[in-house]
Amino acid sequence: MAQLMYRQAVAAAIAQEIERDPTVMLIGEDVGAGGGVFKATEGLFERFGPSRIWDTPISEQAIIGTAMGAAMTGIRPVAEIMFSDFLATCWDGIANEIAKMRYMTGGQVCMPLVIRCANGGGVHFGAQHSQAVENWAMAVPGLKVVAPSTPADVKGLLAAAIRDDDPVVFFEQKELYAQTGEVPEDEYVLPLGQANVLREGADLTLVALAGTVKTALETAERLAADVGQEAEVIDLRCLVPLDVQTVKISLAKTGRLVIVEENPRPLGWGAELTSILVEEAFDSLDAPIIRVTTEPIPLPSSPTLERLARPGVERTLEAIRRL
Amino acid sequence: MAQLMYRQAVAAAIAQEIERDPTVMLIGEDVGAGGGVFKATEGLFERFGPSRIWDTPISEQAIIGTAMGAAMTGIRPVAEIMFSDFLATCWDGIANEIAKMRYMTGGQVCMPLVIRCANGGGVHFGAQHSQAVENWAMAVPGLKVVAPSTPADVKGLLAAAIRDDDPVVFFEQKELYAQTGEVPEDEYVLPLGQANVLREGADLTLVALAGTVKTALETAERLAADVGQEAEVIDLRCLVPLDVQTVKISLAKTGRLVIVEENPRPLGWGAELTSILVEEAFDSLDAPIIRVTTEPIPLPSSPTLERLARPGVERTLEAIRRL
Amino acid sequence: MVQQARSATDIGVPDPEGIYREMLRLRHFEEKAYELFLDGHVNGTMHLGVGQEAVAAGAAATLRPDDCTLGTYRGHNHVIARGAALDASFGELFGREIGLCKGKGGSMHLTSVEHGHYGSYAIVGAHLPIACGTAWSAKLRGADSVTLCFFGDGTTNIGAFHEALNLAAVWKLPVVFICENNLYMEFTPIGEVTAVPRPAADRASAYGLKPIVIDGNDVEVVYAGIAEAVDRARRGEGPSLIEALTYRHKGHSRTDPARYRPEGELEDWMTRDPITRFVQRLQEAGWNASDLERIEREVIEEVGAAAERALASPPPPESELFTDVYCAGETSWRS
Amino acid sequence: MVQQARSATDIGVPDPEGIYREMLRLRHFEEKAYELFLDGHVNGTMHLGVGQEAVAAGAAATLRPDDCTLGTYRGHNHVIARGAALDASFGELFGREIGLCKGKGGSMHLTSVEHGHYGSYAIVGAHLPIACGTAWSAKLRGADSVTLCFFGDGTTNIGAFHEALNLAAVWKLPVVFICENNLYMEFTPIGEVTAVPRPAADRASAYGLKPIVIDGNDVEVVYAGIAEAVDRARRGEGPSLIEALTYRHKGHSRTDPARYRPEGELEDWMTRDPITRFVQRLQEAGWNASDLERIEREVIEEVGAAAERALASPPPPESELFTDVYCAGETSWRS
Ligand SMILES: Cc1ncc(C[n+]2csc(CCOP(=O)(O)OP(=O)(O)O)c2C)c(N)n1
Ligand SMILES: Cc1ncc(C[n+]2csc(CCOP(=O)(O)OP(=O)(O)O)c2C)c(N)n1
Ligand SMILES: [Mg+2]
Ligand SMILES: [Mg+2]
Repeated sequence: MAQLMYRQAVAAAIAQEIERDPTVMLIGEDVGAGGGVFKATEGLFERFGPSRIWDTPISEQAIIGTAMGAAMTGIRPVAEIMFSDFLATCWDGIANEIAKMRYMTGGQVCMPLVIRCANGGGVHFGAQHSQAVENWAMAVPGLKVVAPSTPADVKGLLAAAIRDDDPVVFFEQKELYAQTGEVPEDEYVLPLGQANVLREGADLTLVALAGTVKTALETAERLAADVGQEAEVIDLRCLVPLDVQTVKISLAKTGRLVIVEENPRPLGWGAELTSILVEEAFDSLDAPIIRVTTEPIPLPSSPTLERLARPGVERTLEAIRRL
Repeated sequence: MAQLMYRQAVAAAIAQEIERDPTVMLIGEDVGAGGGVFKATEGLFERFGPSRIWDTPISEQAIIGTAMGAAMTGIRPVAEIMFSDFLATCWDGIANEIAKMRYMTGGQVCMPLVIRCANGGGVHFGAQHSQAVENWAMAVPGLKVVAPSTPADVKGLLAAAIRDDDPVVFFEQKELYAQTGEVPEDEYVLPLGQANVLREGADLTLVALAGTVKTALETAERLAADVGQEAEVIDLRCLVPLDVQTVKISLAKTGRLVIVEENPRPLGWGAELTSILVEEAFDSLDAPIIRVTTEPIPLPSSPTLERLARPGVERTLEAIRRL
Repeated sequence: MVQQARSATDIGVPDPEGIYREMLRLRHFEEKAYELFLDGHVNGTMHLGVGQEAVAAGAAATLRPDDCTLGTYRGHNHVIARGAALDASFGELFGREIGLCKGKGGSMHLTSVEHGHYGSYAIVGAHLPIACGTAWSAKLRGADSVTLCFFGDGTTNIGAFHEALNLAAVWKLPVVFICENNLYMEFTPIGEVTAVPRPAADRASAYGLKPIVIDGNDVEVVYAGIAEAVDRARRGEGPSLIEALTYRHKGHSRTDPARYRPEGELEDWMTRDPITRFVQRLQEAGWNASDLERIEREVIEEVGAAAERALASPPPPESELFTDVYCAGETSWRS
Repeated sequence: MVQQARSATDIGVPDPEGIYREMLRLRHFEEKAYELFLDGHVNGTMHLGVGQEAVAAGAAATLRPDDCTLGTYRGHNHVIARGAALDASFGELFGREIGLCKGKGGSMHLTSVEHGHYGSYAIVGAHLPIACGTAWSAKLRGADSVTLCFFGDGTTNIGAFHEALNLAAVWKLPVVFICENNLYMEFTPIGEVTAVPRPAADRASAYGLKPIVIDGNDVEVVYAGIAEAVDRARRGEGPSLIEALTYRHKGHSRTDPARYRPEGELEDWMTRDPITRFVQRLQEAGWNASDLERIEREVIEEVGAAAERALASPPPPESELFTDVYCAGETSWRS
């Protein structure tokens, strides 16, 4: 085990896969000599050189299209779109081309590529650099969607995403880049689509993803300390494939469920999870499923306002009181 | 009253507003001399000429940006993006600029513009020309979202959208363009955000939008004929503002609710509606809320498969049986 | 500069009969497709390439099997010229099991990876960056295969065009961008919405490329022009942008009557029909009319039989609905 | 062609003292902002325009109050040059109530519609089409106001650039696109990712426009070059694209140490600092040093006092969270 920062785990996963598979390539703006604006690819250019690490112009459509053309013809590109907000600048390539090509051609192509991006708020970057848009990707059939909450998960899930034969949008939590954690030094790959039960509890279930996992865990501790209730905390890790089963099992036990998600309302991922549970586990529900989300507004840059807008421990506790 | 086709109602609304307000402009590809690929703007160029009707190059980003710049400075543009699928080619302008500018500037600008597009399947155009993506727009705070189901609603709601000071994405149902209906000949404007109860019933509630309204109504008739159950049918008409109140009142009466939506799973608009109702009307629920959606796949072009993929009367009846 | 065809006796393509037959196959495929569209057999929409056959046939003749091509919704010509079976091509238009894409793609998405044709794309401009990717891939894999990317004049005004051309030039990618300038984007004359007279060639210098305009209705000129660019690309000398002047005889799509055309324009271009011209060239070079007619009869028969086979194919089985979304073989969005 | 400044005696700007003072205000605003960033008062990120003052100040001097400007995240210079208050500008960086955008925008989105500045945009290229819109609007309203749109060299490779330039040219819009070529897109030298040596000027002909390159560190040259383009636009003669050569003294953002610069490059450009050069010009023209120094002291005081006022302003009230999403004044997504 090594102590790595979340961002170093990104580089570690890419390095592991580049070494293992000669077809893995990294492509993006300033991912090479610059090491990435978040330093998430630092050291890779020095180690693997320009034949594996490709700096591009500011041309998100070209980055995504190039990754797609390469993926169809034997390469496994890892494309960086610097901020997840910028997925909008190449959304056609992602949602209409990459996600659909396999189906439209009756399975003539595979699309083994990863689109990495920095997602979420908390760093006061304002409305165009702080969005949590994992719901945008989840809404497009044909994409897989991953959003890890720890350095170890970053390494294991990014490696899995690179090896996966389907296109994966990989959301790195901006706010967590500097967070450290234990990461296996040896080859490390996790399966996609397996939620992680991070804390057991019988009184209620908290479902979280990426940046809200910490919020859910803190809330659970507060809850235990304040009112002696034990919350089960589930880190979904992936939105597609969505591990409904793990959530259902927990709900069957607790009967009460709160979702903590960073997507703004309306239509964050918690809405689909709620809908599935209502359809398929209605009898398990002892109380309404409550969602704690970012407010339905563009994210303000002022820290005072940004804090209010995002889901936090206080708002989660308040939601639990409403159960 | 006049008998108009859905597409003629589009032109009628634009004509009404162009005549009323000298700042209303239509802009898009082939909207002018060509009359629009769906003939939805036919006759406008002949009537109002090139000073009000602006043909553009194939430059969706330029269309949307131009509309935005004009909207901030005293114009009310109606921008056509031919197929809603193509919103992806200018999603940055829509989701990151238009939707956020008012907020980011602390209210220094208004954004009175409409983005019209042809939405939905049923015409065998394949995966890139058949999507129902009203959920994409609903997921972006700052946008309003309208999707009419009848020629009269087209006229009234499009007029309202043009007069509204906020940006509105207006989804025209491709499949309905040739459908006729009574449309008021005089000035006609409907309020945004008011659902329409199209059929009363005490046994269950069917919620629909745009193309699925017909499906819901047919299902209700079948249900009445087959098993004597009376379904209340609600046409939401708008997703933002979302008329939750009308749905809640119906649910309080019927206790059972099925949503018929054309968005593919996951994360169609019905997910948010479900989540709101679960949070706020849990005690009204005598049964799970079931969603009938397009299957979670890109839309196939073969009519045989396309029919199976989209929500229809049979699948809706089957969902009702599961209540 | 519109180049002229070469001298009258030697035909400037390697296999004149093959090229002739290919252009006829494209032409008769489209005519038959139109006929069957009117009869209700084609689902959705359809965009014909009648009149533009010289570009697809001439271009395909410059390629090796391992080269890649990408085209548009007006893409029947291109996939067939690469070798896709006619019955499977028809079948895709009709939404049948026999279809190139099992009926899931439709007229706008004909694809035959088996023949190096990596797709027909229906969102204008989208495939230009993708062509950069197939070209980049060849470079990465150390293969000397080349990518050809076909698109229309209207496509030169969309952002993806710009990003793709710049990246291709910066990375010296083995890709040839071929703009089929048929004068119209849908119903609008291209000149009305473009800042320069030659929508592609007048942009070449923005990417450090040479402006190249060729007569797209002269298959020998097409062959020569594209072969040169393909050779350059194969030698590692980077991308080219070629503007081929041509014309579509039919409307934009479906049954568009094309009323926006000035009077006499179609008639004028009919005199420059690429097939008629090539027939003249062949006859001048000594081919005899009865042979040429026999070939055409053979092609008509081939096309007709292919259409019959496609019409006889059943619709895709219902079980196909959920396959091909993810590699695992079903809609595995839930685990 | 890099043009040279005009003769030594008459200063080529209408109000030399005003221009001098403006450039100093921009410079000292940025220096102060940097100092306060290091002290933790600036939230999020920040991109400084130190070294590029001549472009913003020279350009603003060519405009009328009813003209529109649009800039980028590196946009402090531009909004201040249009007349935005220094305290409100600082306040926005600090996320305070006094901020130009009530603290909701932040450093990257400084906007002052009151002064004709229609926003700072943080997604590269996004505002070029928007500038077409403000220009189109003027045309539609029969106003003869002009739009100026500022952006960087790296922005010339994104699709929105292409679409905006073409539309502006086709519709002959009264807009002047000003590329501030400061040699870098973030950490990458622009030449490494661009197919032509001059990222903007070498693309002008793709839109039927004249290539224009000016010395962006000579405020007189900037003024003259932009004034000519603004006049053209105002006369209805359409858009221009101007490439102004300049340099940012600081890193790309925040505390970027800019290690990617070759040795000596910064020092070289410091000798061409736009303010130092203008001071020399003024002195050659007879201005005396003590006056110039007095003006600078006044400006430093003005900037310092403005920063103090901003720091004294409270954060926005919590009630601001939900305002300004929709015109109705709350988050009216539900009715
Ligand atoms: C991004 C996008 N915008 C608009 C359309 C609608 N559309 C389909 S074909 C076409 C015209 C394309 O013209 P051109 O590139 O000249 O090709 P041609 O049809 O003449 O072969 C348009 C506007 C589209 N498919 N994609
Ligand atoms: C679409 C998009 N891609 C990437 C970025 C990240 N980014 C911010 S500034 C920048 C460099 C811009 O370079 P240039 O246009 O030369 O402007 P400069 O910063 O030099 O003023 C990049 C890549 C962005 N903001 N938007
Ligand atoms: Mg064309
Ligand atoms: Mg720069």
